[in-house]
Amino acid sequence: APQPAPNQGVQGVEGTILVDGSSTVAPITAAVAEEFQAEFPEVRVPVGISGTGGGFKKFCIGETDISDASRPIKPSEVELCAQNGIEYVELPVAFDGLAVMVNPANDFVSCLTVDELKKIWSPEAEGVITNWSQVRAGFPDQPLALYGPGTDSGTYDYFTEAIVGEEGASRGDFLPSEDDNVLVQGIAGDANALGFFGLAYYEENKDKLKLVAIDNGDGNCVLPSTETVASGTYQPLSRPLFIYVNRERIDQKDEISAFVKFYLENAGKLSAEVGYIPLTDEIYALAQQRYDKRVTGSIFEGLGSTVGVSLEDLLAKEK
Amino acid sequence: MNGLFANEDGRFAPRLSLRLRFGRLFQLLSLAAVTLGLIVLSVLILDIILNGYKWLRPEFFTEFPSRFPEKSGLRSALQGSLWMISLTALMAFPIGVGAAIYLEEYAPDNGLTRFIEINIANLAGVPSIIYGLLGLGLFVRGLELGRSVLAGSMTMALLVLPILIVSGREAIRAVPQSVRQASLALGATQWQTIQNHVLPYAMPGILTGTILAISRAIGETAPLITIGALTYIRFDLKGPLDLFTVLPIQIFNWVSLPKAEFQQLAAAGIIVLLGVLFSLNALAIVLRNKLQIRW
Amino acid sequence: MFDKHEIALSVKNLNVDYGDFRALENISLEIPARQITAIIGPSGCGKSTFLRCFNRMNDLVPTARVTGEVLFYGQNIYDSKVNPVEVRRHIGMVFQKPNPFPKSIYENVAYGARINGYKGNMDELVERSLRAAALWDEVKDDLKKSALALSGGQQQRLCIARAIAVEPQVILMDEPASALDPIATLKIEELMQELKKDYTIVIVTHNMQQAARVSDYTAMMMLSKEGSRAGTVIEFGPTPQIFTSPRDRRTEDYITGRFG
Amino acid sequence: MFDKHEIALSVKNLNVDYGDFRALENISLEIPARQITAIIGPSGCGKSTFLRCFNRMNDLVPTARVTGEVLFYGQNIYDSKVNPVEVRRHIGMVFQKPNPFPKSIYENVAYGARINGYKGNMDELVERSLRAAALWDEVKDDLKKSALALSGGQQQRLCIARAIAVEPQVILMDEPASALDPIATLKIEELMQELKKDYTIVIVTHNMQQAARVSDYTAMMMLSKEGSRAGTVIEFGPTPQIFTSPRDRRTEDYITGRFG
Amino acid sequence: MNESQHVLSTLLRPRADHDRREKLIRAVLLLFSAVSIFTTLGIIAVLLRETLLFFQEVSIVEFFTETRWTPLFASKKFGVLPLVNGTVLVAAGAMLIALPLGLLAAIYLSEYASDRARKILKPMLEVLAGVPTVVYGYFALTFVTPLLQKIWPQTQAFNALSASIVMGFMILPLVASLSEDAMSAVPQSLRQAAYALGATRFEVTLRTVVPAALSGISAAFILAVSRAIGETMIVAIAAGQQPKLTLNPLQSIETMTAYIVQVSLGDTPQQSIAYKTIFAVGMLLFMMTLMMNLISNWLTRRYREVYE
Ligand SMILES: Nc1ncnc2c1ncn2[C@@H]1O[C@H](COP(=O)(O)OP(=O)(O)OP(=O)(O)O)[C@@H](O)[C@H]1O
Ligand SMILES: Nc1ncnc2c1ncn2[C@@H]1O[C@H](COP(=O)(O)OP(=O)(O)OP(=O)(O)O)[C@@H](O)[C@H]1O
Ligand SMILES: [Mg+2]
Ligand SMILES: [Mg+2]
Repeated sequence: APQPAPNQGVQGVEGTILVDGSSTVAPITAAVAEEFQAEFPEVRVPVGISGTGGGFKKFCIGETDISDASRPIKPSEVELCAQNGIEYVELPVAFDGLAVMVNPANDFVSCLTVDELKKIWSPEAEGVITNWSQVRAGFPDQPLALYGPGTDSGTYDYFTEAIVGEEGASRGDFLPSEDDNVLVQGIAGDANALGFFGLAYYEENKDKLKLVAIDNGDGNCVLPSTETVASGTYQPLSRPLFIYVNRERIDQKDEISAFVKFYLENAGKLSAEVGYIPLTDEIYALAQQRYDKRVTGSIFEGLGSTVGVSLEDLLAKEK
Repeated sequence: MNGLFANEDGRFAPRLSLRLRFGRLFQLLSLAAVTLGLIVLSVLILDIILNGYKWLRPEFFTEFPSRFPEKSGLRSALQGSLWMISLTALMAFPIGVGAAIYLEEYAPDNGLTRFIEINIANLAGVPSIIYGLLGLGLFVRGLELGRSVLAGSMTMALLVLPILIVSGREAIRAVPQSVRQASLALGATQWQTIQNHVLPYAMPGILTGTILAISRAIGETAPLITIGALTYIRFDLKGPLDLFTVLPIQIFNWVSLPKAEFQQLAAAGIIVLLGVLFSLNALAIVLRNKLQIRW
Repeated sequence: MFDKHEIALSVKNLNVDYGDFRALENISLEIPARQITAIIGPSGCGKSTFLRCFNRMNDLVPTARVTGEVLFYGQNIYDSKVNPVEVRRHIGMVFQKPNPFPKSIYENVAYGARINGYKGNMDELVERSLRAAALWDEVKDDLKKSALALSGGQQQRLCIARAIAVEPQVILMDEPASALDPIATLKIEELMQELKKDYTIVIVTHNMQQAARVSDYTAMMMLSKEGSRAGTVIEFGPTPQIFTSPRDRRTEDYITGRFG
Repeated sequence: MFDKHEIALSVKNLNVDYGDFRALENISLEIPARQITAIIGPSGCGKSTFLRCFNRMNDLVPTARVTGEVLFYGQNIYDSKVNPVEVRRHIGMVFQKPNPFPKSIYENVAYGARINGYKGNMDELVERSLRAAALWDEVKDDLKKSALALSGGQQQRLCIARAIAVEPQVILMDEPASALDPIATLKIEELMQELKKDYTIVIVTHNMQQAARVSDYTAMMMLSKEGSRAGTVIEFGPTPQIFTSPRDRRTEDYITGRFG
Repeated sequence: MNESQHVLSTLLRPRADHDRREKLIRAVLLLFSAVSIFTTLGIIAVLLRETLLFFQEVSIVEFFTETRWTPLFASKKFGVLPLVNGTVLVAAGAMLIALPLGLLAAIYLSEYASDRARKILKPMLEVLAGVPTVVYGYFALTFVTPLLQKIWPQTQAFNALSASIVMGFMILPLVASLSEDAMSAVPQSLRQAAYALGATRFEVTLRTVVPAALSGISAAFILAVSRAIGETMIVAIAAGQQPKLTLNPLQSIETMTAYIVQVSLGDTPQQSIAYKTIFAVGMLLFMMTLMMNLISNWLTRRYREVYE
């Protein structure tokens, strides 16, 4: 498609909006920025990927306007922001489904229960659960090789919390990588593999991987998909993604308020385009309200976790 | 053959054929080393080219990055890389060569000199990401340059300085002392001697260091991400204080996206990066070949 | 010409070109074994180039091309079957500019013997060679000192010691005494007389007295013709004859022009 | 001693040490202006070291330490106020080993003039200097050729041309003719006679004839005493006197031992 | 006499402009060398504060004696040895490839190849040094590792060996290029001297040229080792991120640099103890390369051959 000519689009709004933070969220923000800049050619929206932690560090000392985050802000970061007098509006923008996968050569696993996953991943399993036959009676006598995102990632934190029950608690003898494409390679090349990472990477590598359904203890095996994640039936392995907007600058800078407005209007469509799962319309509406009212602070404060909570409930409570 | 030199008196055992065979073996071995390096290079490059050549269309150079692979280009990254390399070379070359000259030609053999020497060698081994942390604290925040291409180039200049200095020193040291004497005896000052003789004769070696340094700078990702170079930029880079991204960051970014087309786009990006590298180095290489002197 | 002497080296139709430039033209002569042959002639006429032909050192000059034959006891050393390493092992050389290795004095002398698998006592060999080159007394206390810290003349004598240490059959010397004082020169000249019992010696010198003093045969080199810059041997014969009754006018001019 | 000559350089209690090793001991002598002074003596006795003291080239040898005074028209060149660059500009040097710059012949000669801001016609200067060094005819067609492709003797003459081109007041020559053939040597000697009208010349040579032939004054150097390795000047005077009636036994031995 | 006056006046009137220029140049050059000191000071400043804060919470004894490194897990252990182990393992492997191959390549280029071949081959090799390290990482993962798995089936998908091999090839041109320069600078007259003694080309190379160029070659080696220790992206992608105390190169390990990049680009809050670990690790890495450099500096000073 041809680029819009510079004289098209909305005039008068100009400036630079600095966005940094999670590399998981960056594709969504970039997609939004792309469309936004087509409409507002005088506004520049560069997007960085310093990680959620690095993003908050910059955000909380006022270096950036918007921070991408794959997890809610943590107490130490809340404190840093407070020290520097930075207030922020927290807005969920999409879901990220975590897919559990095995090598396509694996013909005996199609569904795993949360308990089985816990048995495999808990710290006590280290050096103990090393064979598929130990996971479930009837699985063949075949070594078990585990793959997962790096221990520094929000994905890993979320997974351990959701499955093992404590953030960061897992066995250490799995093969981690920061890069999901690397994990794809690993699992695709290892017949004994079991691993997890973002659903989008599965979607793009369906021929190399085999998706495992998850039984959340109720006997129903659910495969992750746009529908099951959005509707909340794929539990507990879907997590929300956020942006944090500097409260003060929303009012100071027209371009920022225009951008956030645009973001919330288009996040659903654009996040789907880049492989994530849109929130429900209700949640977007609630987020919009939250933004309109400039509600600052985190809805997760005191909760410390996003596992098993309904965004809709949380946001609704705030009204 | 042995008949030719008949009066071998037995006090020597030259075993020439053995030595020659050994030598030939060694020659083959060293040829194999070069070949192996080149094979690895060809496999690597072939792999990349096969992956990415389809995407090397004009739009690839004129478009900004996009979420649609077909609409994606590396315009901003290419601009950023060219800016950064030029600024880096502009800063690192004089400082690096200057330091090398000082250490070889002027520095007294004392504690301070030795300290500087060890220091430089040591800096060569500091992981690049730590330079990123330094650049963030010193240039981005300290000098308030922000996340500009200037701050990035300064960080990169510090990163490649050790390579330049170490190779520069070796090149300068290899200039025979007699040349310096000849020049000084004509009443040249020390600087004139350096400028007119030492530097020109050491230039091939210095240029090798420059090639290696530029190669290093052009492919580095981690420190720039740390100082806050941005991955996604849809506007042109206008000056040294502007925000920027560079080719390896763009490549790194594409590589980590789920869509397979982006992997190919990354390969195309690498081809471009190698192209840039090649053309920059070609200049240095032509110069080097011109300047090489065999004593 | 030398019925009484065996012929060690015999040069036939030798030409040397440096790229486009012809440095030596059409040289033929025979060098007698166990004699001292001097090559004299003005600077730049190709003496060093000629000398380098005898042990294929010109192979190392990328632009140099040698045509013609050099027979060593009948065997053409430029034959493709002949290995230059073997040639150089037996035809040693001392260069015009002293070129010691940047190693200790001891290592300089021992180097050649080592690579050629010398079986005797190395310390003895080093001492013997240094004595022969009239350097022993000056360096005996400090054999570990770097050869580069020696004076110019000392370096030259070290290079001679180094060449002797491998006991070659022919020794080529390019102005071996040019950096030496008379005492050392005399010692080297005595050494040559000593060596000539077993070895064939070819020296380049521009010192007429020296040539007259030490050599048995003399080759006079000149640019082959006015205007050309290619050198050639214009006269060759027993030294007394060359110095007392040269046949070529130019030789006479050159020698008499200098003497006295 | 030389009432008729002004004194250009005067050496007082000069000592030179290389690290722990004393190379020169307690030298005092006076070098007359516009005369040729020869330094002779056996190899390794410190001639080159002594010569290097006159233009502070020893500054460049890290281990070398010079004590004592060298007065140049009354001014101590080792005075801290004196810039060695200025000293070398006025006191030129030709080294024992030819050391041309790896540049063209032309550039080699023009270099010194250029850095010293020569204002005349450079081509002329180059030609004049090369002629003076008896090299012009051999290289005039090829001034752009690299100086490294010259023969040993050509290189040495090039270095002389280069030194002359900056028109110093004193020219130090370390065995300038050691790599030269007689013709070139004669030309160089004639050149010295020519230069001596305006310049003071100090040459190191181990060629007695040359010293006798060209020099006005001669300094005889020797190791100062048996067993020591430090050199000193044992006798100094007008050349005829040194060569015909030396006062020191060792001088006589050295000279007569070589002559004839 | 006017000549002596003239000489005196010029001698004592050191060309002031020259003199001032020389001093200025010297000062500027000294300043340039001092940039390295400022850099080091800067790095230490960046590292030291957080490192001290880190050691207030974690004992230095634990840091150096504990054998597990799990600062990002719920049960935190701060034993740096596994990371050191990983770094040394990968760097040593890379050096086993880069140093001998690099030196051999340099020897080929300098002593065997024709002038023309050298002028073509050397830059081609140097291109290897310019390929972004991310690319090498993927090359190791998708090309070398499967190859290794064919030979040793127990090879893990991420392993030290493939990272070592690829890193070795990345560093090879650095060694080759700088060593080749050093060898080209050895005067031709030394080679001639050796040839004239009946040395074969092999002996000339190994016994004359290489020793004479040793200073430059060792400088290249040190740069190479430093580069291997400091390299990040290859190991982060191909060697895995599993800190492990092992000498088995077929296993996944984590290097100090990979750890630093993992955390500094990750999601951990920058105020946490987990984040501070990267400064402690960085400081240790800094100290390690410093030690290595002190030793090699001492060695080269001892064995350097000066030629002229
Ligand atoms: N750089 C140096 N370091 C240590 N010793 C040196 C150095 N240069 C010369 N020497 C020593 O000083 C002494 C005098 O050396 P010098 O070069 O002055 O002798 P020379 O009289 O010029 O000899 P020649 O006639 O052989 O050139 C010698 O014993 C030599 O080994
Ligand atoms: N490597 C080279 N390339 C080109 N020309 C050369 C080379 N070496 C020598 N020449 C030329 O060949 C001619 C003969 O040189 P050569 O060194 O043999 O002279 P020579 O007789 O030894 O002189 P000298 O007595 O001055 O040492 C000279 O004109 C010289 O310039
Ligand atoms: Mg010669
Ligand atoms: Mg001398």
